[in-house]
Amino acid sequence: MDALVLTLAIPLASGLLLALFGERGWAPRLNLAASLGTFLAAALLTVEVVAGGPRFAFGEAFFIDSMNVFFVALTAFVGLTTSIFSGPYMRNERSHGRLTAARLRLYKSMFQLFMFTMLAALTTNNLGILWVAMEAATLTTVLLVSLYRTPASLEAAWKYFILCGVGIAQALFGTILLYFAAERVLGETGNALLWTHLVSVRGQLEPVVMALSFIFLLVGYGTKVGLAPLHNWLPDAHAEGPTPVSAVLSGLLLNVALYAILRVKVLADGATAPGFAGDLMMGFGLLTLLLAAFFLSRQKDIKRLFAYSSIEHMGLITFAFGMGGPVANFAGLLHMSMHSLTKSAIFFAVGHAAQKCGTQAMEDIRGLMRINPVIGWGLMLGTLAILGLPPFGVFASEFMILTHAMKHHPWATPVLLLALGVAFAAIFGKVQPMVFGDTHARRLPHAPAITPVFVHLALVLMLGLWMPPYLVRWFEEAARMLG
Amino acid sequence: MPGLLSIDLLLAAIAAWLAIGLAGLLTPRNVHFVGRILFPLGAAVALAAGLAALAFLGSPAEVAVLAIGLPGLPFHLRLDNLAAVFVLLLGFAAAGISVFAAGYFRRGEGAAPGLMGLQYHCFLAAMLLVLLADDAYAFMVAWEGMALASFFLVVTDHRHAEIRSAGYLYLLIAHVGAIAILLCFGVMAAASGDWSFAGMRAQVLSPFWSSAAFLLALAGFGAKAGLLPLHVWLPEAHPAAPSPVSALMSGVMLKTAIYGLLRVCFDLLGEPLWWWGVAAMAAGLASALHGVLYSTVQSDMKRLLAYSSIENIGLIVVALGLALIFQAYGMSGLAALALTALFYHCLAHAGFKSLLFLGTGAVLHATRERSLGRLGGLIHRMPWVAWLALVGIIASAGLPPLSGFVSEWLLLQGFLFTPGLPHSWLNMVVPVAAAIVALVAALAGFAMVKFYGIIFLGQMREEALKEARDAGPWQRAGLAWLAGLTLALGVLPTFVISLIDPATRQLLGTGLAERVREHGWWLLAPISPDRASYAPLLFLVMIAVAVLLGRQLVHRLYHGRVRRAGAWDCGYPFQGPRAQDTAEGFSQPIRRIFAPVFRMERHFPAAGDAQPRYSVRIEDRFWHWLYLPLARAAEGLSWLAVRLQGGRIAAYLLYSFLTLIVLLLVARP
Amino acid sequence: MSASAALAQFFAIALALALAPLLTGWVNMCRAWLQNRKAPPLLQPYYLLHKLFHKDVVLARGASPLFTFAPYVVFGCMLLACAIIPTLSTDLPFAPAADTIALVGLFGLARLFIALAAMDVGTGFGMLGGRREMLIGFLAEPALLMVIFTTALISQSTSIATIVDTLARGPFAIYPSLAFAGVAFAFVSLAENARVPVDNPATHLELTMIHEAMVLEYSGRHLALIEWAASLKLFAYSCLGLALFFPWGIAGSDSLAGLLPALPALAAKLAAGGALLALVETVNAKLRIFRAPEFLGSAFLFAVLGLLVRLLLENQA
Amino acid sequence: MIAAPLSLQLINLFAAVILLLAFAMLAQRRVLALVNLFALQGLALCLSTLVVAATSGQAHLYGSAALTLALKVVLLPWILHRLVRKLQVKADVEGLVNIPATMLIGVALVIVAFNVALPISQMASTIGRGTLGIALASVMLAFLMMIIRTKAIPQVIGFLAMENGLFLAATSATYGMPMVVELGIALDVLVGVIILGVFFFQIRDQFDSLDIRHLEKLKER
Repeated sequence: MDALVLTLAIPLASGLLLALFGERGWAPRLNLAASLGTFLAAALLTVEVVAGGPRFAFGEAFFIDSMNVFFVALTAFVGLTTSIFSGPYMRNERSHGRLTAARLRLYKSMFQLFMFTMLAALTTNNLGILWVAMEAATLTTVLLVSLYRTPASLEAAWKYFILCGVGIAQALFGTILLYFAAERVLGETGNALLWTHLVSVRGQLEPVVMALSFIFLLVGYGTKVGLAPLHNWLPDAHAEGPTPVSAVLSGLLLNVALYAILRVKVLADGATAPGFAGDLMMGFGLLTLLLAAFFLSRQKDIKRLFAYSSIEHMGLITFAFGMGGPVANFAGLLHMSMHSLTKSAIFFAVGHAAQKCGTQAMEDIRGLMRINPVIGWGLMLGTLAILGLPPFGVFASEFMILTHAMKHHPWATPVLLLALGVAFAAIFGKVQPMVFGDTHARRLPHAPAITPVFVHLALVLMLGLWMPPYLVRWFEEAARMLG
Repeated sequence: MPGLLSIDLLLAAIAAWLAIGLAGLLTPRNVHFVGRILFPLGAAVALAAGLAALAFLGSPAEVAVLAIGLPGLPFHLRLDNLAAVFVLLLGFAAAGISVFAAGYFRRGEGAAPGLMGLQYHCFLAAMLLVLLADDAYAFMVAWEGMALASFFLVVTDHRHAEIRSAGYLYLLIAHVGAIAILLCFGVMAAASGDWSFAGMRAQVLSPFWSSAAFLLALAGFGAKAGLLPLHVWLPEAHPAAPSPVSALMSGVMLKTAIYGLLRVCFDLLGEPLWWWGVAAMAAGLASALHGVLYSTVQSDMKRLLAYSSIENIGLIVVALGLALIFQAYGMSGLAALALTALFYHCLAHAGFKSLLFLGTGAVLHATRERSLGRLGGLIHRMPWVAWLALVGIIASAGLPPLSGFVSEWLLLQGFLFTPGLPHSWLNMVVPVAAAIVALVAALAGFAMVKFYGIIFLGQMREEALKEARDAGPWQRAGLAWLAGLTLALGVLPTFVISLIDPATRQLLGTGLAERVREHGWWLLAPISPDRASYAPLLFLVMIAVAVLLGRQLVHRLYHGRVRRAGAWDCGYPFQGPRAQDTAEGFSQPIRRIFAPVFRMERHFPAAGDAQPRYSVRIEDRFWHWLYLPLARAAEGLSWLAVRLQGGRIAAYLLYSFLTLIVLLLVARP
Repeated sequence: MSASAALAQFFAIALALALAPLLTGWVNMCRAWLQNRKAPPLLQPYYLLHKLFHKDVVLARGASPLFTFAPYVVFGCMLLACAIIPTLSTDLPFAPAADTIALVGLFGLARLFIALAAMDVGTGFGMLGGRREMLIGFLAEPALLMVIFTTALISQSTSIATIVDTLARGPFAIYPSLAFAGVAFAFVSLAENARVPVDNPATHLELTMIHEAMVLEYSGRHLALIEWAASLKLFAYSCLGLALFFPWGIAGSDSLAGLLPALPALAAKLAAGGALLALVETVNAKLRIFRAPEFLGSAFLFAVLGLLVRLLLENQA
Repeated sequence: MIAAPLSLQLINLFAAVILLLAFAMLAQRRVLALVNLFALQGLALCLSTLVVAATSGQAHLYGSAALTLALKVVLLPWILHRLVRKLQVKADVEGLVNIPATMLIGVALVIVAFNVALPISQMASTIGRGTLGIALASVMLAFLMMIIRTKAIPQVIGFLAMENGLFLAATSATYGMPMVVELGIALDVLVGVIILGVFFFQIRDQFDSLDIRHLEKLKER
């Protein structure tokens, strides 16, 4: 069977199955198996695309090229590690009485459906379907955010729903405008929303319409990316949902939303004056980076802290793509993947740490190194990696972004460095006392799954020192395509 | 051996250190395996690296490219004479420190030795990689790796809050410094986009941009070296770290920052401007004076040494400034003199400061006490440590015939030529800087007398000190090695100058070696014997002869009778340990004379107080001048920023709405 | 090293050893006269040394080997200093061993050892003395170095022999800078040799002592060595001062013909200097210890002024 | 000036009605009336789509119109009615800003929207090109409504009204999106409303009210 079909069908089918039978004893194993299957199918798809080049599926409905196949692989991989992590995590939550069997069923089912929506968003060739999938991703995760049914989690979910709903509505308006512009060139054939067609005629699209359309799409999808000042839902949703959800929100959803912006940017770049889309993205990126950095120092909740850190990194990545050009795009893609891997690893470690200490309040989490050195080291190394210390891969991408900025936009470098410095001071100052020092924490009923943390960190470490040539080729191709 | 390059040997050393470190993880709690086998192995590797550098010195540069790094920018490595001098320093100092560390671990104490061994050897490997790196990325990776490894070593004993905050401060300032260094590289490479050092060397920058690069380098490397005002981490981190680590950080890691400064100023940037030298000299003088004054008033023996390191780094940077000034005016012969002083002081400081830190480590191990107020009289219990530390303090005080004096002498000789500078302000002001250097050296003597006298001499201030035992054989060996290096550096300056000559020659095109060599190996005369000369070996021999002969003669002509009795002390009856000066009491003159320098909080007992207590707390003024205002500013900004996250969904929607409208109105394609 | 040079060197050392106590005795004598006291014999210091060498050493119980080791080192340092400073001739084999800067270092080494020895027994006075000695040291050293800089600028050398040769045998010139430097040097010498107004060698009044507080615990041969070393230091400083500021009469070669006329010149200069020192000590009162920084600070200022005068007025020459 | 064909006048009429209804919703205080206004707006939208379909001959627009009718005129108002009754929302809707001020802001928004849409409308080849500005204006008015309403249900109605505006834009400017996309959008809206319904109950269980001013606890201090 076709690898793409498998990649999409496995999460969809297992999500529906789990919705029906999620309380059975085999459900956790099905969840795991589905994630594994998705990952294998995605890997197969990747191999096919790497070997055979870009291709379509279902007529022109789906389109896989070097850029999105990479995201598909990353998404499936993080999905797999998250399900590995979430097994013992959710069992512990249940043992602590925070979740019931029914909620766990909801969780597993929605998790798989969420994976489906993201994979669909990544693989579709139709910008309309992309929009539908993005909205569906919100819908699937909104119930996950409120999984605990606490007042705070309800509030977070409500804000998440409303803000992202409004954002996505603006994106729809942008999509309509895009369709409007395309229809004038491509005619009323129904192909006018297919990205492959659009990209071939992007030079003929009406600049004014495309500019408006890009603004709407940027504000719309930017809400999901967490660009300031549209980011307000993000820390709440990350902090109040279960940790596996925070991991995938931060590690995957933000990426997919940014992916959507990137696809549109390619079109806008072709139609509008050079630099229009890029300047907008750079502005948003810098503002986001700077604001998030100053938010960091006042955090008391560990997951909020790392949520703001995600915002900060999204700002940096947006800035990188805003600069454009092969180097900056390469760096942006690299940073996206490094951030997904690192941030989800951090959330895994944070989840276990919070479970151990029975709280998410940072002042009550102390001495992880003594309770469980593995979690402690995981959190410490993950934090150092996300802060951009070499030899981790985040440094490699930050190095490329900074150096490129120095060369082409020297005015921006002080801002970038200020934000990175402030973020460093804030995050490290808060993480260090959690990891070190003395503590009195309890044993967990179920041994935590720590492997994903270190698998992620090992990958990040490896990519910081050495990138496999085929990966470099992928990135380069994708970066070229982004212009 | 044909075909086998020195750089390959050094790469093998890096690999060997990493392997040794990883081997420690096999049995992390096994003190015997890690301590007695791995650390000595690490020391052997260090020695081999040092010897490889020694053999290399004077040869043409060797390059290597590793297949790791960024796509399009693999790790470029290069061993040249500048790097080799520092590799020499690293290898020789680390050899002694590792041997000492072999005897430092005890069963069931502190962190797992295996983990520490890993961090320690990664630290060594990263430092060596810093010296070999030949492109910005490799350099930054090694540089930050060095900071990280040492950070973990600093917080080894992380149960204490002050150690954690010391580690935090350390890594934060290291990171800020690294950012400045990255910017500096950015300025140098921005035009060409070539991030290898070779590319930067080929660049010709406008004065504005090269000055910017210089200032960034001074700030970035200064943060690591402990230059004012970025020095505050140093007195926190050094006491927090285990002593071998403090020794390594102070003795070797600070020098990597000096290496970086030299690399940027002389190698990558091309022709210096005269005011760079003035800037460096001002920063160096301020650091030296600040460091030495604060070191005299410390009550914690490792803090005292840490501030003394700031002082020494200050002196080194003064030498750098002098070299820059001379070089800017084309007086490269004199620049070579200043640069030789710089290299010499780097080597000397690596030796004696490591020795002293290890000495404090031995004391700490024997007494579990760091506060000078609770030590004393240890020369009776720990004669090995005490006598070897004496070598260290004489060198550290900059007194002949040991290593510290040679470099200070060379530096002062360099200053003597500044009236010849073709710049009317410089030639009057800069000689006065020499007086400050002299003041610093003399104050260093004060600090060292305090350090030694309070720890090792006098009566024991606590009963428990009677239980102290002398250092074990490993520790003695490590200390003796470093003391031997200090002595050798002190009495054989002509040899050492010939060794570092290729590095000066590489940077300036001229060196001192020829002029030095022609007057015989025992006489150091950098310009000509008429001008100035110094023969430390003669010093040593003369004093030794005077001591031995004097003793023999006195004993032969008169007698050698000795009677023991209570101390006289002008007949005062109370002679207990509490009648001695405390650490605070000893430094009272300094506090009084230099009162404006210190931020003091003193508590005096009231008249008629039944239990009078006197206390004084001294804080670094820079905390209140620079760091706290900065922290408050950041806090204020973040207070403003979080107003955005006020919790009201209506406000959030409004932000989104306004963003959209503003963009629709403002952004035009 | 020629035989005559070795001989001259040996002679210089012997001369220093022999003359140093005599100089001390002479200063004490003059001082007694000026103070209307009956003077002790000129040779009193020799009697004292002889007596002390004969006496048993009474060591404090807490004294470590460093305590007994230090007097020899201090004595050795002073002896080396006297061997380097030209007394009669500048052509000494040991002279290249140290220039003026190294000489300052040498005095510093002696100071370090005596201060450490003072702290060794662990008495209140010993510590007080050690601390004050180091205080005087760090105040005096920069001033001394500035003096040396000024003289070194004139002769383009820090080597004492060259300085003396330039000043004594070069074309005659008036150096205003030397006047400043000379005053500064005089101040520093007073402080370094534990003289009034900084210290009083003749007192054991507890709170005012510096040097005496350090050597309180010494007795017998150790005290003798210390006292001898103090005399040597005074001698060395006097000769250094004479060499830098009144170099006339010092021989340029080590031939007997050169040395012979130098001896009376030296004796005369030392006698005059000693008398002057006694006068200074008589007409001044001892300063409080925290006035010492002001005293030495002014020495430093004088030295810097000398340097600036040198750069401003004499550089054209 | 030539008089526009009847179909175009009709389309413009319905568009104007939609805008009027948007203003009415902005001014409406009562929840049930708000739901009714929303249903009316859906009906206008449906009619406008029918006219466009008839004029342009685009067959799938009939489907689109049917979808609108089913979803926005029947299903969603029905769900909302049920919700209001079940949740017993009685109190009047309170706004953060008073009604006249709201209307003034609304007028300003309309001006902005028309100006933004002006260059686009000029190049549109479709019959209802003038309606693009109206569509944008209704989207913005709905947005404004979401901002100023403090209760959950009106906020959701604002959200849905926004979708109406978007649909208007889709039909009038472009003869509708491809069918598969429209189906997807409709599905999303439907699921969204269902999830919101679930939410209302959860919120009411937790806070005993649907006042979203209870939902202001998560913030930075």
